[in-house]
Amino acid sequence: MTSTAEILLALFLLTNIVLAGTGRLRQAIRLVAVQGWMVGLLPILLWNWTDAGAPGFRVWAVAFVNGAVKGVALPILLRYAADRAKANFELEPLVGFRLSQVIAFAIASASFAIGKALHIHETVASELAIPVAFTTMGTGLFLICARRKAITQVLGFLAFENGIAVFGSGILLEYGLVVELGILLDVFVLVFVLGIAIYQINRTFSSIDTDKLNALGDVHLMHRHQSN
Amino acid sequence: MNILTFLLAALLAPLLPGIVNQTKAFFAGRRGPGLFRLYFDLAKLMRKSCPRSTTSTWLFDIAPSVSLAATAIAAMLFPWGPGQGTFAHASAALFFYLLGTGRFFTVLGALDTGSAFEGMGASREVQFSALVEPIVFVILGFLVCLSGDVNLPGMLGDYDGGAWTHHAFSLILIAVAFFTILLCENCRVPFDDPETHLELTMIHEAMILDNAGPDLAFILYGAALKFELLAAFLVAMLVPKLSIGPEAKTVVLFGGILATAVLVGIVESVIARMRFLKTPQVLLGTLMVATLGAVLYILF
Amino acid sequence: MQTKLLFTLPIAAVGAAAALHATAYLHGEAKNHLPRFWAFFLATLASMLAVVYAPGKISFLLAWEAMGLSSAGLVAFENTEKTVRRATWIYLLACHAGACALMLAGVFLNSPDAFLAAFFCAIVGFGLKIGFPPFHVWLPEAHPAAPAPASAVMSGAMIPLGFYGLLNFFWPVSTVVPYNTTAGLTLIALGVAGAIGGILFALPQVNLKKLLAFSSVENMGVIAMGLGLALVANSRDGGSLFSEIYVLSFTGALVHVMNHALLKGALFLGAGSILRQTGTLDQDRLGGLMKRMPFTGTLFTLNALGLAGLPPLNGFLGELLIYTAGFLAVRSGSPLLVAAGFTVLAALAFTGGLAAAAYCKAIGATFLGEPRSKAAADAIETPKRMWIAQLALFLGSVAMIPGTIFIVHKFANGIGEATLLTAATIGGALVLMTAALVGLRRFLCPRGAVKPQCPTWDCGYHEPTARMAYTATAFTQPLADLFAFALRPRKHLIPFKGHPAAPTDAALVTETDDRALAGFWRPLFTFFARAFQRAHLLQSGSLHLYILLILITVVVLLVAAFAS
Amino acid sequence: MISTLQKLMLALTSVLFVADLVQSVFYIREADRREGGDHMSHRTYYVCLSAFFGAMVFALLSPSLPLMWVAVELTTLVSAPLIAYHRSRGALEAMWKYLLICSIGIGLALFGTMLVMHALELQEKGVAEGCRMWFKVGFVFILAGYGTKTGLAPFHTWLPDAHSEAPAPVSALLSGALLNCSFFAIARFREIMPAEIAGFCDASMIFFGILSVAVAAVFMVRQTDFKRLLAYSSVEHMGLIVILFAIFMHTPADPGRGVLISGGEIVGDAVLGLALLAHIVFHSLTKTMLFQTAGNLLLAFGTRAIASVQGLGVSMKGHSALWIVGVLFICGMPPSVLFASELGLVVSAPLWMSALVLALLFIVFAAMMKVALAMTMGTPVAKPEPVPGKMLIVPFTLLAILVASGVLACICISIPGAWHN
Repeated sequence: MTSTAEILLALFLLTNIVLAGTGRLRQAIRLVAVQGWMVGLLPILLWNWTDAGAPGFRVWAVAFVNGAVKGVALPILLRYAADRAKANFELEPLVGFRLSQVIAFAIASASFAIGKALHIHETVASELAIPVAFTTMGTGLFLICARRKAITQVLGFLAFENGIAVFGSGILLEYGLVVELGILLDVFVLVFVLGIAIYQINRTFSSIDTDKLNALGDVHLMHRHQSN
Repeated sequence: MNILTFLLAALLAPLLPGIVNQTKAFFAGRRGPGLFRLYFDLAKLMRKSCPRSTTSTWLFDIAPSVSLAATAIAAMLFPWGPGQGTFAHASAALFFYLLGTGRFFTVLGALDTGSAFEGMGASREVQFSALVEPIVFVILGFLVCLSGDVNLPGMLGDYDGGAWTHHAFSLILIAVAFFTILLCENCRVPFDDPETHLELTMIHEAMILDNAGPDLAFILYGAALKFELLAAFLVAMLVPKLSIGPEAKTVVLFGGILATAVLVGIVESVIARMRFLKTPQVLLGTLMVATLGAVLYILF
Repeated sequence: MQTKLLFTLPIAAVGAAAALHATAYLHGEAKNHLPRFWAFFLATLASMLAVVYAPGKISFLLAWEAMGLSSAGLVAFENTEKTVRRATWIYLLACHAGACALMLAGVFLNSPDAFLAAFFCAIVGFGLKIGFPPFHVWLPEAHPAAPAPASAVMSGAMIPLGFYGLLNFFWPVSTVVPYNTTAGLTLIALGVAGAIGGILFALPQVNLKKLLAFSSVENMGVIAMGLGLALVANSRDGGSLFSEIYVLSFTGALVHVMNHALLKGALFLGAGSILRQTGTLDQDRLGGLMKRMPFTGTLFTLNALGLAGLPPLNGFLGELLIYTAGFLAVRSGSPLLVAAGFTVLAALAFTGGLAAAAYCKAIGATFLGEPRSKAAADAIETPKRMWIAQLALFLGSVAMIPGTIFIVHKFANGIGEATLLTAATIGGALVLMTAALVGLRRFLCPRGAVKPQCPTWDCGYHEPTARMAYTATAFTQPLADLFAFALRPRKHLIPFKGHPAAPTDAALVTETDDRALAGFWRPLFTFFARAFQRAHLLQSGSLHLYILLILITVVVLLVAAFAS
Repeated sequence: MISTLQKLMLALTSVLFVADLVQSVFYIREADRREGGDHMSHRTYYVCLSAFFGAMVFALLSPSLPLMWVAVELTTLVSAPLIAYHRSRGALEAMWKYLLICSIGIGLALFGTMLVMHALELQEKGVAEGCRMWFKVGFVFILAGYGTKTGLAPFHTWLPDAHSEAPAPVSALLSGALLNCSFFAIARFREIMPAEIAGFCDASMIFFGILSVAVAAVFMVRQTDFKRLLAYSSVEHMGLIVILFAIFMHTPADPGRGVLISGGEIVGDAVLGLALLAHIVFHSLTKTMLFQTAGNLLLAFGTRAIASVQGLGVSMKGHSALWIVGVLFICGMPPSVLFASELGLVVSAPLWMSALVLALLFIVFAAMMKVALAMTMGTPVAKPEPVPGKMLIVPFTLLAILVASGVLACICISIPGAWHN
């Protein structure tokens, strides 16, 4: 059943690979915003229109809030934090962009392998949703590991969350409206808090480079304590 | 009868150093001090006073007495024959540990003076005796195997003469080991030379530098008695049950003691004192010899 | 029940004597420290009794841990000293490791076919308390660190409780005969190593309490040899001879427990008296105390004589029982038993010789000769109750002579009883004979026996000083050198100062560390500590690394999930 | 079991919250006076602290699995500012790591929740073959996700930083209450796993449990910071709790050994069940007491370096007693209840596991005792500025509770057959 949803999922996969190769902060934020829009669209596109009729209020509401929070509010928040922190526009990778892209591709392949291994039941809206979700989560986590700046890590985290959301839509999980909005709210507040944290870190360290945030290991502390 | 033989042994003891010295004199072509020299010496010493160092304490006072008492009691345990000794159930361990008590006090008495020489002698004494102990007990174990008896009177010579035909090799090894111990314990050449009169080179004599009068007499007599005891032990363990009766064995015993004294004299005449550093090595060798004797006996 | 009583007696006796001693020993301590001492002291005694009378395994374990903890409080009493801190740490580790091994032993004991595993765990667990090599490391550390009354209780009464545990949990031996040979041989091997090793290391120690601590290792080794011989004899089935060996060596071991408790307790109290009066335990700085502290000195000498296992005191009787068992074993005809018998005989004899040497040195260097320091020269006799405590313990050990005969009479008639009776009689004879000879001497030269007249003969040298006397180190140097391959003494020469013609201050210092600590445990601990420290790099502070770790673990888990 | 756990943890969390709230009143003021600098307003602090408590209660009481997720996520959000109470570099860094690592963990947990929900859905539809794999993968993510917040190695990396940088009452609450709540989440998921994959779940829990104890042991050796030491000790104890729980789930109830009955229903083996519950409760209480003591020491000495805090026995007697007894208790020396629970673990676990756990616990003991003795014994190297006596009220109260219940527990376990009731 090739549908618009599957096209969307394919595009989603593509955003991940592009995200892995992006060197610009603004572009990365924009990509994550696009992902957010797609996450918002997905429940509606995956909806079985022919059998189930028009989706109810719940689906619309979740789709709307998802798109609004992940596609609009959070990117704006991030861009604001980046501006306030006077972050450099470069992403400063620990792993090169080309290699990152290769790794993202590898993650995608592995995800499809896992998707195959899981017995996907026919109730799942789209077989593609699960591998794409895995890929997105994997890429997000990889970006957290592979990029130096604190703000990029938040970005990676957002991608990771998007992956989870894709999965949720893909397997048509129904939590109930309150829960789903609660989850969204949590993510929103989390990113908000992260943003504040970045702001404060920037103020205290005059940089949001997480390399500066490596002072609290056992090894460093030992040297510090011994020199006391 | 037993009491009589014990008294005979007690009387005989001071003769043995005389025999040794006379043998040595004979080999050296000298006339020697005479067989009964020690009797005269003892008599003389008993009349003298015993001056004592200001450093010393009561330990110094009683050390010679304890030492002699321990040796004398050990002598009482020994089955001089004929018949079983007074203490039929005296353990061989008790016998040697009594000598140990004597030594313990001799050493303390020596240390009590605070003299460097006596400390040196005491140090060597405890070193050598510690090395001798395991040899003694391996030999005792062998004797237990040989006689099947765990008590001192039974252990000594209470075995069939057949052992000599079957296990002569083991017996000779054990005898050699015990003779070595005898030399070491009694501070004879090659372990110690009582006649150098150079404090640095002596063991036993160095320990008693400060003793005089009756104390010295006790010590000298005790040393002679100990010599006799070990010689008697050696003889008694080598002589099996004799068909001609226990009286004959007593005669053999006393004859053997005298012969051992002569043998010691000969040994002292033909070899020189070795370096102290060599002693542990020799004692280790002796332990090997004794163990070998015991093992061969058990295996064959 | 009888073993319970047997192990209660030392606790009561040494505990009471140590308490009496402590009232004077702690006199100089700050007032507010005293409650701490007494709390831990009483807790130690109480928990020791609890160990003996624990009704079940878990309560035993609890009491065991409590005993370790409360005595650790005693070890840590002088809490500002650095060495004390180290000793406390080592002691606590030993206690805890022991408890862990005991827990495992208990678990093994539940499965019927794991008896031997349980036994080995118990050997480790109890061995850490008893001080089997190489688990004895805490003894020479903790004993010098603890206040003397505490060391007396710990060494005299607490250490042997390890044997109590072994007896209690592993001695229904007749039910598990097939294992007895292995168990017995293990005990003999540990006993031989402990006895010879312990006394060899005791020999060169200059710290008096360290010497006593190593000597405890030796005594525990002797007890282990006795028990091991009993087990091996028990495993050869049938025959009254075997049961006779069993009974004799077993009784000998138990009698030695008592002797060691009383005498070692008294010796530690004596060491405590010396420390209190002189401020040092360094034997090279003591000397001449027999004149200054006659009661302490005399009692120390007598107790040492007993513990060296020499007649006429009771220390000998315990060893005699084991010797007799050894003789019987040698003639038993069972090859294993013969070998075991010879080993025990030779090892016991060697240990006896070395023990005599070690105690001669301790007495000689501490009490005899001239004082080697001002502290020793100024020492005075302790308050009465300090030496009364030692006297009581000594008298207790004398009273044990009929006690020993009674015990042997009850369990082992025949050879054992007769041998023992003879030995006791001979002991009495020795005392009488000595008295007679001393009387004779007094009769022959009444003046000389009363009053010293002259300085020590020193080869014509006129002014003998304490510096010229043989030191403790020098006394044991030949033996220490002979066994240098095992002892590894560290010698360092302090070069002389001043003009070569008139050199001053030169000295040769010899220190003998515990090889098990210096050669095994410390390198082992250091190795692990270093390796662990290297692993600390994982927690270097890099957030990227942390998240990568999570990622990798999740992937591995997923693979595992799919694979299983 | 879960309902028992729930009730117990609710009570425990409340007690700890009260204890830490009271201690906060003293601590915060004293800390401000001494350290000064930039810090969060007191009002925000108390709001966050209360919200933290509320979120934990919410997590424990939440009716559904996703709601529980929301609640656990909330605990992260409201406790993060508490860690950075002092806006120092270290505190901010710790907060950042806490936020990020826990968020990732919680993200994984969300994913796991979804998988399990889907699996449950499939199970309802009767797709037995398919749902097993979903359960399995779901549990993997749950374990990794909630395991991060529980502080299981190797997901524990945030824990030493956060615990050491946070103000003492917060560290205590993090360690005593938060870790338990996350463990509760794992336990809840484990309960609904189908029987066919129970083996995999228990094996993986035991693996992470042992790994946690091992990692904690490794990092406690030569530790130079006493608050970090306590943090690693929490890792160790969460490992033990997880091991205990896994074995408990794995051991069938045997009436011969005694069973645990909850709500009229046999839920499992009595020894292990009681050991688990006791371990959770008394680890929290002991750790709270220790963290509060550590906080006082930090204020008095102005440093967390072990090398600078020596001779407490001379300079601060009360704290010295608290510290040494606390460390002994946390190491499971009697009369600590933890001794009983660890004994329960050892006697019930397979032999190899008992031996391994005992060996690791020995390393922990060695490392902790070295530090505890170094701090309490010896002569002081720095003169502390003593803290007011009222800061000792809460730790000493806790100590009294611990000793009393420990003695009681030891008496109970030493009565033969006591387990059977």
